[in-house]
Amino acid sequence: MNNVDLSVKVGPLKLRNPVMLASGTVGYGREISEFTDLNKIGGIVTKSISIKPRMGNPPQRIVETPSGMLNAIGLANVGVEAFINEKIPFLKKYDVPLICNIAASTIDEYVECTKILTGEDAIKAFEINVSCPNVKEGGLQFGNDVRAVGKVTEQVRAATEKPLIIKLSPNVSYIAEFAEVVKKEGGDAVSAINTLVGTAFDIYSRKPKIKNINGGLSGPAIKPVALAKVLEISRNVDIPVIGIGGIMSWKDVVEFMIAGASAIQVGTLNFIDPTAAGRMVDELEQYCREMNITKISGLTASYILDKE
Amino acid sequence: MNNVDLSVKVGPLKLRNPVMLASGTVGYGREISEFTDLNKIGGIVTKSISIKPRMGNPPQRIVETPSGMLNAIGLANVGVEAFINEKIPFLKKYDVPLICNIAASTIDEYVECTKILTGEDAIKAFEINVSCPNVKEGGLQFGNDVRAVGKVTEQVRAATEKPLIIKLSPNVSYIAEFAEVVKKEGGDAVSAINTLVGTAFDIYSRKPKIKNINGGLSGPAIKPVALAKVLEISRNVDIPVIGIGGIMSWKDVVEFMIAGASAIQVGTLNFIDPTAAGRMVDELEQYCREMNITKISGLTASYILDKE
Amino acid sequence: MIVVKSTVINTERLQGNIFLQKIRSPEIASLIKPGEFLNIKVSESTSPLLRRPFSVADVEDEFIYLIFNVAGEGTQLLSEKREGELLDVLGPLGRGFNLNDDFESAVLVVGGIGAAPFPFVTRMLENRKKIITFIGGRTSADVITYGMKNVFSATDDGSGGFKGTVVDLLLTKVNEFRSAYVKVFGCGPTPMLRALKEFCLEYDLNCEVSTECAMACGFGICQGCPIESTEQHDKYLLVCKDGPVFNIKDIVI
Amino acid sequence: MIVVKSTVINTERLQGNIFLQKIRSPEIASLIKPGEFLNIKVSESTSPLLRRPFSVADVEDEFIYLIFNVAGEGTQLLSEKREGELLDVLGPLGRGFNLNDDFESAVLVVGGIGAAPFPFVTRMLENRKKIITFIGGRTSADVITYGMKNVFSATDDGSGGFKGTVVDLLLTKVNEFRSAYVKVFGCGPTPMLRALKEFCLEYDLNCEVSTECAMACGFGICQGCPIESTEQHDKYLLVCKDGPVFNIKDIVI
Ligand SMILES: Cc1cc2nc3c(=O)[nH]c(=O)nc-3n(C[C@H](O)[C@H](O)[C@H](O)COP(=O)(O)OP(=O)(O)OC[C@H]3O[C@@H](n4cnc5c(N)ncnc54)[C@H](O)[C@@H]3O)c2cc1C
Ligand SMILES: Cc1cc2nc3c(=O)[nH]c(=O)nc-3n(C[C@H](O)[C@H](O)[C@H](O)COP(=O)(O)OP(=O)(O)OC[C@H]3O[C@@H](n4cnc5c(N)ncnc54)[C@H](O)[C@@H]3O)c2cc1C
Ligand SMILES: Cc1cc2nc3c(=O)[nH]c(=O)nc-3n(C[C@H](O)[C@H](O)[C@H](O)COP(=O)(O)O)c2cc1C
Ligand SMILES: Cc1cc2nc3c(=O)[nH]c(=O)nc-3n(C[C@H](O)[C@H](O)[C@H](O)COP(=O)(O)O)c2cc1C
Ligand code: FES
Ligand code: FES
Repeated sequence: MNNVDLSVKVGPLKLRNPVMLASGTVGYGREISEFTDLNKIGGIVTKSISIKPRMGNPPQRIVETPSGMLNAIGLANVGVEAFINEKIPFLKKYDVPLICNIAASTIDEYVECTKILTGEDAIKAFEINVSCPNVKEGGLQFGNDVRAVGKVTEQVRAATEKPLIIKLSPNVSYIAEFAEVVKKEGGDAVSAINTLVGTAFDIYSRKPKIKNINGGLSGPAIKPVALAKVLEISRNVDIPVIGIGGIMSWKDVVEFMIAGASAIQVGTLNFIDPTAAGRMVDELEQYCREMNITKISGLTASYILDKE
Repeated sequence: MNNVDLSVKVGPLKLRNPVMLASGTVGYGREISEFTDLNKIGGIVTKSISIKPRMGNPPQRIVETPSGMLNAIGLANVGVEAFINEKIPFLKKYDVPLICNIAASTIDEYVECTKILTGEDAIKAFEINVSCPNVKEGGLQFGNDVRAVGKVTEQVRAATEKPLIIKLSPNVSYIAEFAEVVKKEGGDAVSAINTLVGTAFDIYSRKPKIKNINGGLSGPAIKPVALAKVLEISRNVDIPVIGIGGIMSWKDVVEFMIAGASAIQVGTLNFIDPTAAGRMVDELEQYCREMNITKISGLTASYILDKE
Repeated sequence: MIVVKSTVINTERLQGNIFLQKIRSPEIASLIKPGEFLNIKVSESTSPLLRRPFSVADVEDEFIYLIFNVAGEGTQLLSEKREGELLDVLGPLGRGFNLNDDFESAVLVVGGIGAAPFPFVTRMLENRKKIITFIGGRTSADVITYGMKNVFSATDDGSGGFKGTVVDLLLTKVNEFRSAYVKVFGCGPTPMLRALKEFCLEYDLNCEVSTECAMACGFGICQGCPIESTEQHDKYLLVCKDGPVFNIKDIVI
Repeated sequence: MIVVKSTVINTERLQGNIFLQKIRSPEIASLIKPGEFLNIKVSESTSPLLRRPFSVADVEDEFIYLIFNVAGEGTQLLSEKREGELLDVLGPLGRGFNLNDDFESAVLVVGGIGAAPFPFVTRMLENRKKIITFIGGRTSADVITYGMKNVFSATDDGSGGFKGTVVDLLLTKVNEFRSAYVKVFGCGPTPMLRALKEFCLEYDLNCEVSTECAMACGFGICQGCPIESTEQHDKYLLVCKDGPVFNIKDIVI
């Protein structure tokens, strides 16, 4: 039987396989490590970190929707300092690329956070969350404003030499515009997508089911939208894309890669089956064998479009 | 037992109840009339009509997704002439407001189509589809360009005195901007939402599952997004909203009304249960009775938001 | 066309991944004709969301039989339905086979799960017409003969009957059945239908085939199921309403 | 914490909408303690998408019992699981009751489906401590006494036992059990927990309660289940990891 090369490159970032764990869906790795061998997966993206710790939104933070869920966690996180002192040491025990996701309310904060963290050897790349819909001050505005995203990219770029990934919001008219500006300002890759803005109401109390009113929609419900965004970027901009959104099985991984993704992240699925991401690596290998694919990276943007 | 007043107003358009059938999901009414008494529902919106007949996209046009479906019908329709001669006469037999949905590739075409149709007594209102994602020439561009939507509204407004509803695309950063321009240019109401852009690939052939590549995502998967869009408009613009997106039961109708809708449209559900919309009218009445609601219109935008 | 809750009477495995299911649905059973179909909601959940179309395999009093292949989530769920469970059934749908033409012998041409509509067809014809049935499958496990008469089979791998496609087999037998009073009825995968069309054109045989297409509604409101017409070039036919049975000359396969 | 397929042994209706389910899950059964919980995927479909959390109601050798109320789609599906069907179970999760404190008598305070964890608690305590159990419900049909000892009940409508809330009932009995060696264990709806907290503060009773919150993961990775702490004001506790059982003084109810 032939060997399958599962390794992929996301710009300058090399991963042993395309399966990463998405920010906000695996905390800082500790709990998920009881289910998934972190030495096996392609990379782990930690919960969005901010300069100061954030307690996040009051409950109710989550609600289930058809084939999806809404969340408004509000970027609850331990802050940069505790992240360095308490969270990184745990992840250092594993041979897994640590991608550090950063959230902030101002460009200066993004830069400051990056500067503090860039010296940490354990961090292999930064993913900048410009698109969290649940933070009032920054989140939404940033992610929907192509100039702001350009500025963040430019300035964070100046603050680190590590691979720089910008995580894009899907709540925009043309996501490729955003990928274009990231490329122009020196970003190495984009992640697509973060959650879609959504809400739900209780029909008896007439209150939003989520305290924050709006939440971010994730899960299989959004997969078709995420795939279309990845395809849009892939067809229009020459920048590596990390595909995210509703991935539930190895088949979805292949689908995202065909649509243009160089690697992918598993999000909501971690809540439902925390063993799934690890298993996917083997299942992908199996698929490649059956399809006589020797390098999985060849799947990226291998779509065949009859019609233009 | 007290009587419940189910009637609602969508600007100048009066409906006996808020339950309408959405464009493209009931053809021109004939087939659905075998399942749903058209004399009972609030209104029927006919399939998007264009000046000339359109044969639509080649197969495959639809694919199922988790709690949703993608379609790229490509606005297959009989054209204005056959609509007037063959389709309107059938609907005239019923006591149901006929809302005529129009699609076009240019502003002139929208205007021409409206002019031809505005003389038809049977037509009680126009719904302008500026947001069909499956038509290359017009659709997407129009729906995502706030100036284009303004222009269409202005010029169609000049062509008819009948109630004018603009059906908005959800594939934009701020839908309220679009509602605002519709209001400014004299539109009477907006419908929200049309389908989200999505796609799906076959992982063996690497081809898109839908021949057109992208399709429009509908069904319960999109309900949270649709609700957030309705709420966004309701909180920011003083214009009546028709809520659409993933409605599967009377509960969803109530949820949309609470979020800001004056009336709603049932779409994909018609494919799954063509008897559902009719039944909803009774179920809504039942809910109102239980909640001691004497006028259902009081539900509109009755959300209670603790947090601003 | 009605929507009714129908009770599952029995679900049994015919062979491999093929199931035979008996459901009680008096109203539909009294109306439905060979080649017509049902659109069935197999789960109350929103996922799978859409109904699944199935040909009527046979009818007996108040009961309807389905023959189906487990292809994915929906048919998997259907195969797990036990006695007494309810199915939400929409039907009868579409246009079936015309069995009242002026023909003397019927040639049934079947590929794989395309067998589904033919037990009903066979039963309706058997006392009136001569029937010859040709059934193809990849292996002998894929050849479904349930309810069929006078069967000749073909398998791609030669594990049963003729080695080759069912249309190859037809060719070897054409002289035995060819006549002006023959009508061919076919159902199977697209490549088979394509070959069958060529065959029927060549030998000038009247032929009706049952076609498939991804469907949402099943009764003409979604426009999801177009099929190209050989006559009209400015408009598609709909598989669910104009079909699923077409004269093979009328459609582009 | 493991994820395992567990076999349903039996599902029976206890009363009204309340079901008792026995499942076989040796690994989890050997680890789980009273007050801890499981997170169960009740369907293979993507809708309902998330697991559903349930307290362990009792353990017997390799078997785990659940007591649940049909509240919506997920619990409806769970109640339909028959012998031999598999459930995807994640557990044991959370922190349970501390039954090893220095107390002599246990006062169990239960509201409605809050009964679920108490058969296990009762069994673990019955040979070591005195137990008094107070159970409340809207009507007598809502009072779940399964597996409980020495029960006093209260109903809102007076249809069974004391007429009033379970905490009202507690108040009438407080002089009978009040002592330094009493520990209170509670589970029930928020208003009950709120009243119980007031009661315990007033009479200076040590009390642990099991709380509820909408959950996605159940083991600390989603941050979906915050609960306000009385001590720390800059950070929430998590119901799934720091709880679901808390000392009633430590949380804002
Ligand atoms: C008019 C009509 C009559 C039919 N009669 C029968 C019958 O009697 N017995 C039977 O077993 N099947 C029949 N089918 C096919 C049957 O409807 C599909 O196999 C079924 O819908 C698959 O559902 P699923 O959820 O199991 O699989 P899915 O997960 O939906 O699909 C599994 C695979 O099958 C493909 N597929 C699904 N639906 C179709 C379709 N309509 N056409 C082509 N490929 C499809 C998918 O692309 C996928 O690759 C009929 C289809 C039509 C349109
Ligand atoms: C740690 C923990 C232990 C639990 N133990 C048990 C138990 O032993 N027995 C039992 O019957 N139930 C228990 N529950 C509650 C149980 O998880 C919910 O009833 C169940 O998830 C509802 O699922 P559903 O799909 O049937 O209803 P859904 O359709 O999801 O919900 C039905 C209604 O219940 C509400 N609801 C759902 N989940 C919760 C929740 N977690 N908190 C408050 N309201 C909710 C919804 O808002 C809705 O109004 C427990 C919950 C937690 C967090
Ligand atoms: C509970 C929850 C919390 C999340 N927190 C973050 C976060 O802190 N930072 C971030 O960039 N994305 C966050 N996300 C978004 C996910 O990383 C991912 O982009 C999104 O959920 C879509 O993928 P999925 O459908 O696979 O979940 C969060 C998602 C969920 C469900
Ligand atoms: C098959 C299909 C065809 C549609 N055709 C049209 C159309 O012609 N014009 C239009 O304005 N909307 C069209 N729509 C959009 C619906 O009217 C509706 O806005 C959308 O489906 C969301 O509602 P739902 O989730 O209830 O289906 C179509 C939707 C579907 C599923
Ligand atoms: S399946 Fe809807 S029109 Fe044919
Ligand atoms: S439920 Fe996910 S952290 Fe508690």
